[in-house]
Amino acid sequence: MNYRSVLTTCPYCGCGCRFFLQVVDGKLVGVQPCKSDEISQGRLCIKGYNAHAFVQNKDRLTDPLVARDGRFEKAAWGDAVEKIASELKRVREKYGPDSIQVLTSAKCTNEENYLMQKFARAVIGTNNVDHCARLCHASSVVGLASTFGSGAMTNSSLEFEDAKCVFVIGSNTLESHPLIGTRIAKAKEKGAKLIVADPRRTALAELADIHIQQRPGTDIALVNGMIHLILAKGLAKKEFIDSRTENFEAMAASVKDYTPEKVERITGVPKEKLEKAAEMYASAPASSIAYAMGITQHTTGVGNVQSLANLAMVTGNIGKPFAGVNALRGQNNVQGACDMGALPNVFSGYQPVTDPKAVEKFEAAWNVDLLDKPGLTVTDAMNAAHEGKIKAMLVFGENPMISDPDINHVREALEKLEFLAVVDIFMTETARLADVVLPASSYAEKDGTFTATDRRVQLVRKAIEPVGDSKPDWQVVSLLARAFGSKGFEHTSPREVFEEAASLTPQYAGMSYDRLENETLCWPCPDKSSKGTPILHIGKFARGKGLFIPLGHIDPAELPDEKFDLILTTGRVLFQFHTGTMTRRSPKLEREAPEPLVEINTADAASRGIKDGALVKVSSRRGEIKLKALVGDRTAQGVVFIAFHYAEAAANVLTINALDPKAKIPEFKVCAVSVARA
Amino acid sequence: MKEDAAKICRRLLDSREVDGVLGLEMVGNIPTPKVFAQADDLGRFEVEPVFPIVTLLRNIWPFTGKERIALVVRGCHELAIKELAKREIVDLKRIHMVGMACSEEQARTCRCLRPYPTKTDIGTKVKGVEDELAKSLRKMTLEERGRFWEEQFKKCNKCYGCSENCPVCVCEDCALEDCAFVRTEGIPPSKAFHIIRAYHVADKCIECGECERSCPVAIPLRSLQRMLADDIKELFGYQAGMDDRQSPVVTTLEDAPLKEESE
Amino acid sequence: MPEFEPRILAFCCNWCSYAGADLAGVSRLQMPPNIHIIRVMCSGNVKPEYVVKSLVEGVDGVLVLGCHIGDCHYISGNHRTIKRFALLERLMDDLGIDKRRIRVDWVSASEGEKFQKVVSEFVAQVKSLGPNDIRRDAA
Amino acid sequence: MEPRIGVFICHCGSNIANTVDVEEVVRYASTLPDVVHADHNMYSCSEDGVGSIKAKIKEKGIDRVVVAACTPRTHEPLFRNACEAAGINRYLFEFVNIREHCSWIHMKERELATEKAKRLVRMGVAKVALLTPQEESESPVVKSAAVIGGGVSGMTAAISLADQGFETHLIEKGSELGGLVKDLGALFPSESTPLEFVKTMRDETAASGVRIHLSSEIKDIQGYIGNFDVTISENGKEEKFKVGVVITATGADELKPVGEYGYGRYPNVITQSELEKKLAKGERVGNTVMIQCVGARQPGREYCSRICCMTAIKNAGRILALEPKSRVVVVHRDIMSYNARNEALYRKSMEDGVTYLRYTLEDKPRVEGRDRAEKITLREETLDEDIALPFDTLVLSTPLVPNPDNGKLQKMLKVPLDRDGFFLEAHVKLRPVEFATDGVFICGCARWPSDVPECISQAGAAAAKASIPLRAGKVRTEAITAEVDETTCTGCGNCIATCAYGAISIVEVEGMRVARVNLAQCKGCGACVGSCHNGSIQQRGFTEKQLISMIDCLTEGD
Repeated sequence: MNYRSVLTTCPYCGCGCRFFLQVVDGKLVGVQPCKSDEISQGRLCIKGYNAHAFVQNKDRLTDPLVARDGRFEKAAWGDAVEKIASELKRVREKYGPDSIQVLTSAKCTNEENYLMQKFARAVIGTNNVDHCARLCHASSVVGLASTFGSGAMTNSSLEFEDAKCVFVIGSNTLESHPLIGTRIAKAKEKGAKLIVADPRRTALAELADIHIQQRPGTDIALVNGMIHLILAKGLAKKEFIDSRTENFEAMAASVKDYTPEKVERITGVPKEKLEKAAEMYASAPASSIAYAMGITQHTTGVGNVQSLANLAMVTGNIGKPFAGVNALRGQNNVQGACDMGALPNVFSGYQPVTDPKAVEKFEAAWNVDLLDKPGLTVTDAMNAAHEGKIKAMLVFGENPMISDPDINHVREALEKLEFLAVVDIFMTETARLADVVLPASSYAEKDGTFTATDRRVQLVRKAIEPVGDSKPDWQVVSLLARAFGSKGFEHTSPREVFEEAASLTPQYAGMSYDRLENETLCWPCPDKSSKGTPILHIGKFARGKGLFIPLGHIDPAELPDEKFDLILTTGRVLFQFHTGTMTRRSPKLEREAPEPLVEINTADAASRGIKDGALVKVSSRRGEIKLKALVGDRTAQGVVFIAFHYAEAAANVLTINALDPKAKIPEFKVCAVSVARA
Repeated sequence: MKEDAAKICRRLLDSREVDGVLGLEMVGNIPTPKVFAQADDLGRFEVEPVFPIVTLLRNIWPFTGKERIALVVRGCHELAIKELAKREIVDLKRIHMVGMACSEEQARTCRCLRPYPTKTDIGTKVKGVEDELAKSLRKMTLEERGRFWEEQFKKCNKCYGCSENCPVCVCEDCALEDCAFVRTEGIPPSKAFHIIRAYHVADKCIECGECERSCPVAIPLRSLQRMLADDIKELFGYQAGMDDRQSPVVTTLEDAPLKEESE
Repeated sequence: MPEFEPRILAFCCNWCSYAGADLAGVSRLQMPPNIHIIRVMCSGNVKPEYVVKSLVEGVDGVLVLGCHIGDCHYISGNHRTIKRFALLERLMDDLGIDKRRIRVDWVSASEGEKFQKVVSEFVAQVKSLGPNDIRRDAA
Repeated sequence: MEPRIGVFICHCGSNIANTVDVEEVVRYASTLPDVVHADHNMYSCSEDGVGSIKAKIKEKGIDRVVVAACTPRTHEPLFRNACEAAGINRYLFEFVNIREHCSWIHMKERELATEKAKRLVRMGVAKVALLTPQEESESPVVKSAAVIGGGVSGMTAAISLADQGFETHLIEKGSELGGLVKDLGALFPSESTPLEFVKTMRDETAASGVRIHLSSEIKDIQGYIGNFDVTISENGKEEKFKVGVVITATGADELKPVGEYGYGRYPNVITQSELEKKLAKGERVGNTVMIQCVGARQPGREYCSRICCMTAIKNAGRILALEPKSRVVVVHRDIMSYNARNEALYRKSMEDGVTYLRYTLEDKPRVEGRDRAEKITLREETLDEDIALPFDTLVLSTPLVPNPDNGKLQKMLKVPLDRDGFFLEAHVKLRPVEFATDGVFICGCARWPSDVPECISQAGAAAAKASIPLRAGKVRTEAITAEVDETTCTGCGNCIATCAYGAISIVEVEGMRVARVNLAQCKGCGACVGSCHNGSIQQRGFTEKQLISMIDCLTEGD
């Protein structure tokens, strides 16, 4: 018996739990929690315990596949890579480099994302590189950067447990970020006040002191209402506002008419509740805001985030322990993918492509000419493909056929492409449309780093050999680059890639694999002596002074009408993850949540003659799906909820491709639907 | 202590009394599970009182073939191994237990009644510690107890850590995962989850407290198990791990009479 | 408000208690209609998990009826029944759940009257306890 | 494929229909999932009723049937046969009892009874949808038998089996055949002496070809119907043989009532069997008092030994025949002269001059004497005063008590004993000479104190029953048995400890230890299921899923 325990980082959400993969005779047999891990402290969620389950699944892609006459045929690596390179070159020659879009993946390591964006920029010659952060926290990156100067979670995950008040808004934390959610639950047990604002009665809401059930898409009004009350009651931290921020007066003026009565009209939240919440949040010695996609996935996503920044600054809850504005990032490495510059407008470390100095720096490092014009986002790219402006896509580990809004539109867009290559571990719904599919290795088969939601960089370690003939994405990118004849992709290990990335990324400059062997580091970690920075904006905001931004309520893009009379809001369930490629192949997870359900309020169900468990049809202007109804009071009247994991009834068939103008994030959380018996 | 343990393990390996030592090795600052095959590997050997080493032993046991395995056991580990051996899930003949007593402080943290193994090779035995929470729960009225657990179970996010890490929760395919008994309806799970889990381990729970330590929301499951162990003792005169006989729950009244009729 | 009519489940073993229930029927012994019998071959077949599930999901009371100890058609199936449920009842008590919603009793094939008595008493008891409050969402 | 369920609700004339709104139940049933046909019959069990069910099965392509009528305990086979006749597996049938368990016990509550009947039907439909076809399988039977105990019962059974041509082993602990009878003084009312009787039987036994094992002890019995391995030690030498069936005829012993009424202290206080020996030798006993129920029908030993009264009547007659001048008084609590022949003998005994007096348990006779017992004093009920009865001999009628070896044998055969220590048959009326465990039979005093004619008839019955599998050479095993999912079983052994029939054992499959059920031994009680924590063992026809589907009918709304 050859037994090994390999410490690595969880591939699911952004909590960043580390655990031991259990390997016996070269096979993964289980997951053992790690008691010395700071985040998990020897505890995991059900996904963590099952994080080994999908790795050796029989569905894993094991060979490169090339589509011929509508069927996939096995191909040699060399041939498949050559095919991709020649097709991309052909398209580049014919339509120019900006006709090609590269989608990287928040599932992949920092090293891989670094190489992918480098490949797009330095090899193909386009800034058209983006990833699914667009769909989750683009609003945070824009919103927090504009107010604080840095688009990341301000405090560390560890601090929730000792906060005196936690205000959770638009986050189903116990399900989507279980090990952060449980810390919040423990904080509550230690005496902290817990306010949960969510249109759904989530498990965390059940534990809350106050559960605010606002109408979807009315968050700015809600937060403005709170700020209005805080100012009116004299609970604002004047000293902090004066010394650390600017533009307060404009913001104060903007909330002036957000009286509790008006807020109640917009949000449906009783004013007593609003008052209690405002007081609770403002009077605690340290109040922490945790938010997620309930805030960001709106046409007002950036505004929503900015309003939370306003709230935190008014009460001085920023730049100190157990407080902050904490964007909970949904993917294991969505923070890292952004850090590594897998975004159309920035190089790694958020160095803008429009900044000549940054361009110069990267041109020098990479020894190529670079563009200074931002590229296309995921959402823009789909539209562009639909319009015939994007002709080829190279997709690493993303599955827009489930994850993107208005899937029918996505399908049309992808079908219009002249060439689509997908690199993934499973045959995803997107891969099925591809011309070439390359088999990637999973997290358990490679080394690298993930950056957790609280900017914590942690090692990923190889536990087993790549399954089948798959290869880690970093090697795939190298192969592609070499097929283009490009230099700069000669790394022999992720360690070497990390060294290059860290040398060009100021936040990571002080990090190295040697250090990460023994510690986890929250960026910014500017030099070797730095211990990392768990709390941002202490003493000074990244942008200097915190900027208050005046905001007002704007209706969502689509509101219920006579025909489509209910609001659909989408989200996750604890047991599944994103498009389900991994969790749905983990038997214990799939068993917990095997089928899509539409949660509907008892009254709405009764008026439509829908019984619990009955098959129903949910329709929007963009399509319809059939699934079973879960009747209860988890959602408020007028609101239905569908988890988006399920291809057989993909919620994103229904969602609207309406974007926040700045962040380009789609409004997954609000669209109008009708529900009827099927 | 750690050095004493390593010394004994080194001797066991050198003398080929065992083929491997299941234990922890310091990798960086993280104690990492490992099977030490050579005495020379024991340089960074580590002992950690609360590591669920028996769960690990159980998980790798089917792969061990004929290998003889040594491990450092605390009082609870020893009893857990005995319960597993009773069910022939592990084979005592191939297991060498190096007994280690827990410190007073550890006993307090664990609310442990028996913080030492029968044969203590390392350390000195200290007195057991009562579970005050279990005591106070007993004193509550039925309604108060009901409310207490209601509040606790509300926090549960169904990670299954309590059963995943339990050394004696042995089923491959757990009944709790089967929607038949505990409906898959998201979180928190119904009370059936907690009742069935406790019921299933009741007659083999050796009160290591791993269920509670593994719980991300700190449900005091240890105290529940404490109460249940008392119940079993009262009903059947039986103590898991301490008694060599079969679990009284599965035998006839002749073999193990009920001490007290429930009516 | 109409009187609370509890829903009660009874597991009856094929050989004794089910036959006892049959005899009660043949003898036209009247009893409250709250009881629903599930026939099993032996009370030893009744997993405590069934009872837990029933109560947690809203059945108001569960009867488990078998042969008298010593009379089990399967020799000693009911020995297991009595022990399992003794343990389950203790566990429920530890968790603050009213164990009076469960009753384990023995009814022989010749005890139609005892069947009637057990059912009537149990229905009355569950009525006095009121609707099942074990269910999570009942709070 | 979706199931196609047919539901048939029975009026049972007015028995059901008077209380339950049958049409309403039919209407409700037709709305249930997978129900393709719902119907009602005046009498489902009538030829017409069964005929129409069969016809509907074919017409509507029904593949599962629910009948809601009376009790499955009487009518299930009928409808199963109907299903089979109509071409569907007989186990795809579920019986819902809405008569005994509904209409007859809620006669004044039509509305609630109808609602209940609907729920019961719903439960039945939920279960039937999940049923799977079952087959009864066969296992071979070794054509030989073992009879344990060489008394009258054992010899009779052995002769009967041997005469039918089956190899038969008769195993006797003592050095000669004959059991209790060989020590009797007389057989009553037979003319032949016990010795003659026993000799005849011994000769017959030998002649029939029975293999007689004397001075033999059972060391071990393992196996199940058709395939038992018996190990005996015959005169200290071990012998093994295979048999298909086992008949238990281990008999019983007379209680020696030491300490009661001066027994053991006075030489003239003796038991009935001691009396028989004296009478056989022609000894005179003089005036005699017999006390019945000594050591029986009292706390600690509550049963009636049944045969002692007739023994007393017999021996009283014999005393009078030998010594017409002697006075014989029988002091009793009740005379157990069951059946007409015995009743006539009792009457005749009274006519012959035997006096019968009653005593009560609360007021037992008292014995007085010095070197010998001289008289008893008892409260005469009708006179309501104490009377003294002097005697020469005091005879105590004591019960037969179980063979002390029963406990050992019970464990080997996996059969039960009753609380008194006698073997317990499967059913007192329906299966009086069989055990719940197939292939093991019982006769004579091993079950219950019996007189010679009873022993002979029971032995004949046991042999007849035992010959059924022997003649067939095979047995059909239960269809409703337990089965193990070996992919999920952890081999924890709970089920093994729980099984009363020893039907489950651990086997190794691909290096993993898992439980396996021997279908020939499994009786289908499902107790093992109750002990399995992860549902790896399931009972066919009563699986977790099936039972839970029924529970769900009660937890979900109507």
